[in-house]
Order: sequence, then structure tokens, then C-alpha cells
Amino acid sequence: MTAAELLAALFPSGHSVREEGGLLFGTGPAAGGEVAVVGTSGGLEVGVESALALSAFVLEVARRHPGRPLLSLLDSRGQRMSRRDEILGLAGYLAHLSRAVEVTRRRGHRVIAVVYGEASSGSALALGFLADEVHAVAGARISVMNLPAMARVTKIPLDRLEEASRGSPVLAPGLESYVRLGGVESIWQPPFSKALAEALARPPGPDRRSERGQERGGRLLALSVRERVREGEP
Amino acid sequence: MTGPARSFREATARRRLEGVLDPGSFREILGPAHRLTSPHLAALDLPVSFDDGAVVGSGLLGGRPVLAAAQEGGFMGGGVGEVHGAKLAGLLGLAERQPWAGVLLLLDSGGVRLQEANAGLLAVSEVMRAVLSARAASVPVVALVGGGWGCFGGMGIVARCCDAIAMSEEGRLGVTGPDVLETTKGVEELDASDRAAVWRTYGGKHRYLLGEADRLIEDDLSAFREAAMELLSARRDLGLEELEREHRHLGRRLEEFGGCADARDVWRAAGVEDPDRLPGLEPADFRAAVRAARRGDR
Amino acid sequence: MERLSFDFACRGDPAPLLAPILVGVVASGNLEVLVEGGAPPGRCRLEVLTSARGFGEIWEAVLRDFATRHSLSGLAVSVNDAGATPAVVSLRLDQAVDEYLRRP
Amino acid sequence: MSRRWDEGRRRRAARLARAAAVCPDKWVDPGSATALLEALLEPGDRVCLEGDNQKQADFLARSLARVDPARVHDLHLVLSVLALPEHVELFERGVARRVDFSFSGPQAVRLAQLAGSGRIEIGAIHTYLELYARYFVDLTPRVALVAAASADREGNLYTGPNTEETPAIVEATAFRDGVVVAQVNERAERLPRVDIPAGWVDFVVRAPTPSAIEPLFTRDPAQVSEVQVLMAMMVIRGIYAEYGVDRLNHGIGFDTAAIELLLPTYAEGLGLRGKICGHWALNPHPTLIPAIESGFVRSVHAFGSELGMEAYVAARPDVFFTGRDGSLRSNRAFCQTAGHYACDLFIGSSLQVDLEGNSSTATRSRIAGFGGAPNMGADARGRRHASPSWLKAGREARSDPGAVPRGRKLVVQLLETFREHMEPAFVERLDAWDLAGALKMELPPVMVYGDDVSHIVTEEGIANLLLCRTSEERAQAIRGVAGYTPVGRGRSRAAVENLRDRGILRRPEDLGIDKRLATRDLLAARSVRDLVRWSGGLYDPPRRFRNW
Repeated sequence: MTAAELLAALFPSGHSVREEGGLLFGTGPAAGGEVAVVGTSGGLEVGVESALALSAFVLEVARRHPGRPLLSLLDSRGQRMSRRDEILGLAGYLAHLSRAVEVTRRRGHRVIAVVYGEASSGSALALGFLADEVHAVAGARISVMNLPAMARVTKIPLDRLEEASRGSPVLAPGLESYVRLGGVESIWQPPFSKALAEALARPPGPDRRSERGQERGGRLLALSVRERVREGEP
Repeated sequence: MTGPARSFREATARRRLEGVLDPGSFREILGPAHRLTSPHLAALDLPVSFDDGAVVGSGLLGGRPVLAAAQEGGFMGGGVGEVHGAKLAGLLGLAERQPWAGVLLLLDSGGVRLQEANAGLLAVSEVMRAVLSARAASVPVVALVGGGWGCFGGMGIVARCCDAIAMSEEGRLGVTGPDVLETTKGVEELDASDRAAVWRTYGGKHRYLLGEADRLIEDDLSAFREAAMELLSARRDLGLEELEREHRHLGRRLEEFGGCADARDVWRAAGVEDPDRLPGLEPADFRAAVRAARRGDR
Repeated sequence: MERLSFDFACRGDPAPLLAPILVGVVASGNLEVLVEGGAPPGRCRLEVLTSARGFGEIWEAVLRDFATRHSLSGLAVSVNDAGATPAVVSLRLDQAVDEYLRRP
Repeated sequence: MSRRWDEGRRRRAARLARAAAVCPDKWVDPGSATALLEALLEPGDRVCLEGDNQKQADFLARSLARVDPARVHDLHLVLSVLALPEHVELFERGVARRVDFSFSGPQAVRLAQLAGSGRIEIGAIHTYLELYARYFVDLTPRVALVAAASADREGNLYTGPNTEETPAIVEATAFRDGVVVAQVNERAERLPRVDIPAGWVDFVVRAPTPSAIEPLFTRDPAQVSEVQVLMAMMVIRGIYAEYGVDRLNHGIGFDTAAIELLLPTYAEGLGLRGKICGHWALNPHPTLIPAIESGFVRSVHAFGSELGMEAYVAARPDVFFTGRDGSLRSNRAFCQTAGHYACDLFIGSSLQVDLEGNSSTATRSRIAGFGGAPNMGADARGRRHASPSWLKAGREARSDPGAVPRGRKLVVQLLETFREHMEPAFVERLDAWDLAGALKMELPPVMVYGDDVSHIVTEEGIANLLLCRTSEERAQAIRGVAGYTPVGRGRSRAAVENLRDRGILRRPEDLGIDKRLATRDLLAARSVRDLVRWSGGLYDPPRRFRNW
């Protein structure tokens, strides 16, 4: 699904979202008023400039439009991999974006993310996964790394990885895995405008992804370990 | 002369915690006897560790009660898996429940543990949110980076989400690590075996000069301990004004150094005389040499 | 991975029941050793999970010598091994027991 | 009928006449190097292509690999280290057919394959000294292709710190009517010093890139293990202190690096400064810096140099042999001689040791060769001067108190009982036998013969083979330090206890060593950065060894 198709489905009555060099900025109308839209398109790999531009938009929403919900739309293959980005401190730019989203949320903005293309690594962490709720549309792809590359890096034979990934949401790349692990709340069904309205209507809450992972049988330890540590169990 | 008495880099995660906290004060939470090993590694017929490479607990730092976590870089490169990440996130959750003086994160990690890829990515995300949540609850979170694996991938972002970072010159911080960069973009982008270039790009000195690391210290447990004590008192407000200030800082960095292809060019552009001598300087001399050029407190 | 279990008879008074100790790291060619009290008096239980298959006899010999060197009565020793040589295994076992018993 | 006595000179003149057509001047254009070699060489010629342990005449090797095999073929290559891909290429292209060498390093596997398929004839595998010796007897080169740092207009050569074996090769070639071609990194108006006079050199070519040199002797202290620290403690206490070893050579490896790094700490604590490790036949190991700085080391003569050590060596002329220009003067032939005759101890590691104490680095699929270790790791039967260490070892080795007194060199094998991946280091039968069988070699390639070995040190203890009186005793002593290997587990407990009572076998506790102290904290330097600090910033390590 392209950004334009998604936007048209989200905002059937029209929107003002611009797509510039793989970045999405703008607003669209929703039930309770305007929604700020920020995101990436075309699988954009997020480097220092894009991260700063995304942060600028998010901070602007927080400063100028108190309470306006933030919708982040994600199609990104990950962070941009280059020596220049690392020299300039990409970790800091992505962390800045993360903090911007977090502070916006804490100032009372609802934050919803929708993965409509790819999502991976650095950009997923900084933009998408910080939302109150992460949703996806059918056909979206979320992964850390494809299996052949994983086989090379881990030196585990590919056939063994393929076998292990069968039925294992922990290893198998793809959307279904993230749903089972609790990382993706739901896969939206059309009409998306309705799905968006419902998401915006729900009250915000703490990070419930490990609960979801437990309920859906994808992550059987994360929740209990987290809770036991939070209780300070010796 | 001899080397530093107690190297942070050489110590295991447990020894690092013992060396940074007040002697004998560390109390481990959910320790190794619980045998919370990774089922995902076992499924791949790989060795497991009783603590899954993450040691978490409480202790005293200069008499003040703190929480602390240390990643064991020796085990799976400090990679974050389901249990490992849940321990870190749980500790940060505990931070919000009592009046702790802060949380120390002794990070030593290549990022997501690939053998638990999806669960690892989510775990890193949960740790990130837990760091920001603790900070929002006014609990300072300080990252100490000086292990052999450095701090890469999502954990590099986590480190920069903290209030402050102390690094040794041997410490490294980044998102895409040198090996991944070389593998995906070719040796022309970065020769991972050229360690001088690797440290110029990711090392503590460069990070300090850019203002990303708040302290640049010796590879010594006592130095990390002192830095941690100071930085706990240097809490940063996680608010809009602070972020807007940071935004200007990051914007200026791109204007000033966006055209630099190598960290040496950054140093020169920042006004360092004779940048080639920076890598050879000891931390104290280095700090003095870059006092004027350092792109200040973020 | 291969799992090996041993249960040796040990002389001497049973070791005190103290907090468990973990020594070492599961890195290539290395291992971690967890020492806990609470095994039956007169016995020492050892559990090994190793990535190097087919060395059960060597493990038995190394662990038997270890049990002879120390009074391990009442101790449970658990090992996660990533292909350590007997030299490293012996060194780590000695460190772990030493640390368990010599705590303040 | 009068015989002509100057065939060699005539052939040399003919070669030079052919070459003059291509290169009228002593300085050769790099683009003409291959043409020069085609003009100089004749089929079947014996050619020495300088390939030292470190320095490589790589440009000339590349130029030789490009000659037309129709014109130049069936060469007999003599060189000490067959390390470059171009060396192997010469045989694959038929330019060369036969080789006499010493060490093959990175090409060990390809060499075994070529030898197995008959594409290469191996004359013999030598030790360094043997090979240099044969340059002066029956393997004298017709043409030598050597490498130097710089040359002046006349063709005087400056080798820089890596003189290595250039003098030996040029001496053998130039004084027996051979032709000497040198590649240099640069042409200089004035040389810092003359290492080879112009009169011995026929052609000089400036290589487009400097000759390759690898930092083969740099060991990062960060990689020294606790077990290696333990073994180093045993060596210092049980051998160096015991015999008062003051003149020695160390093989290369982390085991011996650990010893070097323990001198300023552990040995200092035992009060051994001034008593042990004063004089060395050794490359400038960076790990020796702390021992030099703390006053252990009085002199070092070097086989070759080491990258990054230039400024440090130049600043320590009281320790190292240096030229008037201040830089190191190394000489592999002399240093090998020094190691053989003037050192009381050699210590090195090995891959395999059998029950007679024979050691080998050969495996079935590799022809690694010998290098210089056997020159050092052999009793010098021609030695006549005495030293306390040599006399004591001799006394221990003598079973008949009435025999004529003579000394013994200490030859120590230092190795862990298991290598990586649980490969046992102690074996009933060396893999060298299989290699010899597969390649129809006349001898299995043994690095150090058992009857030359005085001690074997493992993490289990020290076996003093000098004190063993029968082959059965020797075998039990070796089993006694072989730990949990099949060889070790085949020991007789009673026999081993008896050997221990007699001091033939000594465990760490017998030496008064507390194993718990065997940690990396004992190392004088734990990183390359520490070495730089010890050197006062003079050591400039290659980039790959840095983490700053």
C-alpha cells in the first residue's frame, strides 16, 4: 500500500498531508478534530536530516496544537546506514525523535502508529514503536533482518533457521509474528477511517505490549520477568 | 607504571556493578539461581546463561539508594533478547515505584539479539519506553558505556534517551556498528578492521566532543563510579523547552559538520588545532585540548 | 547442546547455605559456574550444559578431580559451557567454590 | 687443453648484455621490470626472490609472475618464506618448477595442494640458517631479487630497520657472479646509512608501492588468557628463576607474550630483576616494552623489525642494535646464530607433542615449514662457552657422574593441553607422519626433536625431561603434564606421583604458585594502549591494533 492510498483511506473527505522526499507531514480530519500526521514513505531509511525534520514536526505539534492527536505512518526499511550518519551521531537524532514523541504523548496527545509498508530497526524504534498503540495494515512487513542475512551474521545454517522460525513468532519475519508478540495491537480492516476513530477514542495507558504478547502466546516470559523484577524479587 | 588498577572494560557485568556501587551494597534482583534462561536460544541448540546476560538489582552509590543494571557483553555480545530486555524494562519500572536516587545502566551491547530477533526488537522498544517513563517520573537514568562491545543498534538509541552518558575512550556508541556497516555498504564505507577509523567514528572521544557524551573518562571502575555520582545529580528535564533547546543544538551540528566525511574533519571544523593528535591523548589531556571546541552541554 | 549430570559422594562437613554465587561468562571458550548450597550432606551434585558434544568422559574426570580438591559436601554446581578447555573449566570451578566459601 | 675458469663471469656478462638492451641504466623504469627479468633469466635458473619473514620483494615477485613462460620457465626458486599469492602463481604458470624454502605461512594450504598434484617440486624444507648456509654451498642464486627501503643514484641500498636477510642473499649472489636486482620504496639523494654497497647491486627499481611488511610480532595483551598467565608464572618461577636464565629467545605467541608482560610485575616481585632475562635474541616485540622500561632488559638483537616500534627502538639505543642513523639494524642470519649459540634458553609453543617430546606444527593439509624455531630450539652441540644455566642443565641431564662434563641448552615447549575446539595438544602420533606419507617426504616435519627438549610446560605443571633416565620415564613425565587429553589420562598415577616426588614433575602448588593469583591483573599491560603508555608515546601501533 502506498502512502497516498493509505491517506485516502484514512481521510476519505480529504487531508493536507504532503509527501516530500519520503517524509509525510500534515493534518487530516477525524471525529474529534484535526489529527497531525507524520511519517515516512517509500521505505525511507531515516538518517540524521530526516530524523531532525520528523522531530521538528512533532515538536511543532506539541508547541502549537495542544492535545492534537499524532498519527505516525511508517514505511521505512530502518535507519540510514552510513559512516556520515554515524559520525554525526544518528543515535542522538533518533533518540531526540523518540523523546519528542514521548513528550508529546505526556502533554496529552494521543499517539497512534500505523505500519503500512516496512518497519525495521532504528526508525521503527524511534517513530513507530513509541506510540500508545501500534497497528498495521495487511501486507505490511516488520522485521529485524531477513533470514539469509541472519544466517550469515549468526553463523547458524539457513535451513536450521528456517526450520526454527516455522511456528516461532520470535524468529519469523513478518507482521503476524509481531501481532503474536504483542508489538502490533491489531491489523486494521477497512474502513481505516473507522479503525482510526476507534483507536483515537480509546483512553491512553501504559505500555501493554508484553501483556498482549502473553495473551497471544507469542512471548511467554517477558511479562512475568518484567513484573517479578518490578516487584524487586530477590 | 602499570595499567589502570581496575579496568571497566575487562570486568564482567557483575564485577562492574561491584566496582561502580558502594562496596558490598549490590543486591541482585531475580538472580541467576532462578535460571531464567532463554528458551529461544535453547530451541536453536545454543548455549544459555543463567542471567540471560543481564544483571539487575539495587545498591548504594555514595550512600544514596540506586537501581543498576549491567549487560554482559561476553554473552551473545550483550544482545537483547526477551528475558534480558524484560529484566532491564522491569528494573526501570521499579524505579518509578520508590524514591530512588536514579538508575544506572551499564550498557555493553550490539543491540538486538538476532537469535531472538522480533522479541529482541520489541524488548529494546520496551526498554526505551521504560527509560523515558522513568525520566518522566523524575528518576534520573544514567548510561555508562565502556564495555568491549560498545553500545549499538537500538541500545545506542536507548543510551541517548537517558539523562546523561559517561564513556571511556574505549567505549563506542552508534546505531549501525562497524561490522554491519562494512557488510552492508562495503569496505569503502568503513573498513571495520581499521580500528583507528572505527574509534574515530564511534569512540568516546568523538562522542564527547560532539556533546553526546557528558563525561569522557579513564577505563577505570573508580572513574565510572565518580562520573555516575556526578551525573545522577545532573538530571535533565524531559520537557518541551529542553527538547527545543536540544533540537537547535542538533540542527546546528548538521549545519556545522554536515559536510564532514570523517570525524577528523569534524574536529578540525570544530576548531581543534592539530586534530590528528586527539586519538593519542589521555582523557584528561584530551578534555583540556577540546575544552573550547567541544559542542557543549546539550 | 549436551546435558550431563553427576552426583559424587563427598567427605567433610556440609557447606553452609549461603546466597548463590555466579562466576564466569558464557562466551566462546568460556563458561559460567553457579554454586548453590542445599544439596544433601555427603553429596555434591553437578549439572553441565555444554555446546561441545561427546566429551562426557573428560567432564567426569575434570569434575571428579575438582570434587577431590575441595570439600563440596552439600553443594550444587551448575555449569553453562561454551566450549571451554579443561584448563579453563578447572580454573573457573576453583574460583567459584572459593568465592562461595570465602565470602565475608 | 686448458680449461676455462670464468664460465660464471661470462654468463653474467651475457645476462647483463641482454639486459642492457632493455635497461641501459642501473635505475630501471618500473614498467620495464618484467622485460628486464625476461632478459636476465634463463630457463632452469636458480632465483632467489627475497621473501623474508616480514619484508617481501613483492613488486619484483609480481613482475616475475608476469614473464612469458615460453621464455622463462622451470626456474628453481630459493626463498625463505613463501608467503605471497604471486609465489604460488609462479608454479601455477610454469615459470618456476622447483622450490627450496623454509616457511610457507599463509600459502601453506595451496602449497600442499600444488605439491600433491605434482605442479611443484619441493627440494627441501629448511630452517632459516640451513637455507642461508646452502646459499653458500649448493643453492647459490644466479639472480637475486631483493627489497630495500631506499637507494641513492649509485645504487647503494638502505634497508631501514628490516634488514632481515638481504645481506645474506646479496653476499651469496654478488660474490659468485650472480645478478642482484633490488626494489626500493624510494630514491634518495643521501641515504641515512648504507646497508648494501652499490658495487654489489646491478639494478634498482622503484616499486610503485612500498614493499609489504606485516606486523607479525605484535600480540595484543587484551587477548592473553588467565591460563596463559598461570603458565607464565610457572615458567618464571620454575625455569627462569631456577636456572638463572639471562640470555634467551622467545617464540611468538600469546603464551610467551604473557611471560614478557609478567616480568615487571610477578618476576619483579620475586626479586628477579637483574638476574633473569637480560639479553635477548628477539624481534622488537611490543610486549617487551614494559620489561625494557622496568630495567629487566639489557640488550636485544633482532631478526627483523616490527611495525610501529621504529621510534621506540630509535630512542633506546642502549638496548637495541642501531645504525648511525639511529634506526634499528636487524639481521636474520646473525640473530639466528645468536639464538643458537649465545642463548641459554628457547621457549616456544607448538601444535602437537608426542610421547617422545617431538613437536610439530604440521597438519595433514598444510605444509607450514619450519622458519627459525629449530635453530633456536636445539641444543647447540658446537657450543663451548659455559654459563650457570647451561651448566646446571647439563648436570641434570648427565646420568653418568663420571662422564665428561658438558652443558645443555634449555629448550622449553609451552602449550595448553587442549587447543581451541578441544583438540588435544598431546598425541600418540604426530600428524606430521601423515603429511610426510601423503607427500612422500623423506622425513616427517618435526619442529623440535624430543631429545632437544628440556622442559614441557602446560597448565598442569612442568615436566623436566633432563632428569628422566629412561624413555618410559620420559613418556610418563609427558603424560603427567598432558592433563585430560587421552595421552594424559593414559598415565600411571603411581609413576606420576613418583616423578613428582623426584621433582621431575612439578605442579603449580609445588612451585609455590597460588593459582588464584593467576589473573590478568598481573599483566604489566592489558591493552595495546597500555603498551603505548609504557613507551611514553613512542610506540605507534598499526591501526588494526588500536581501540582509540
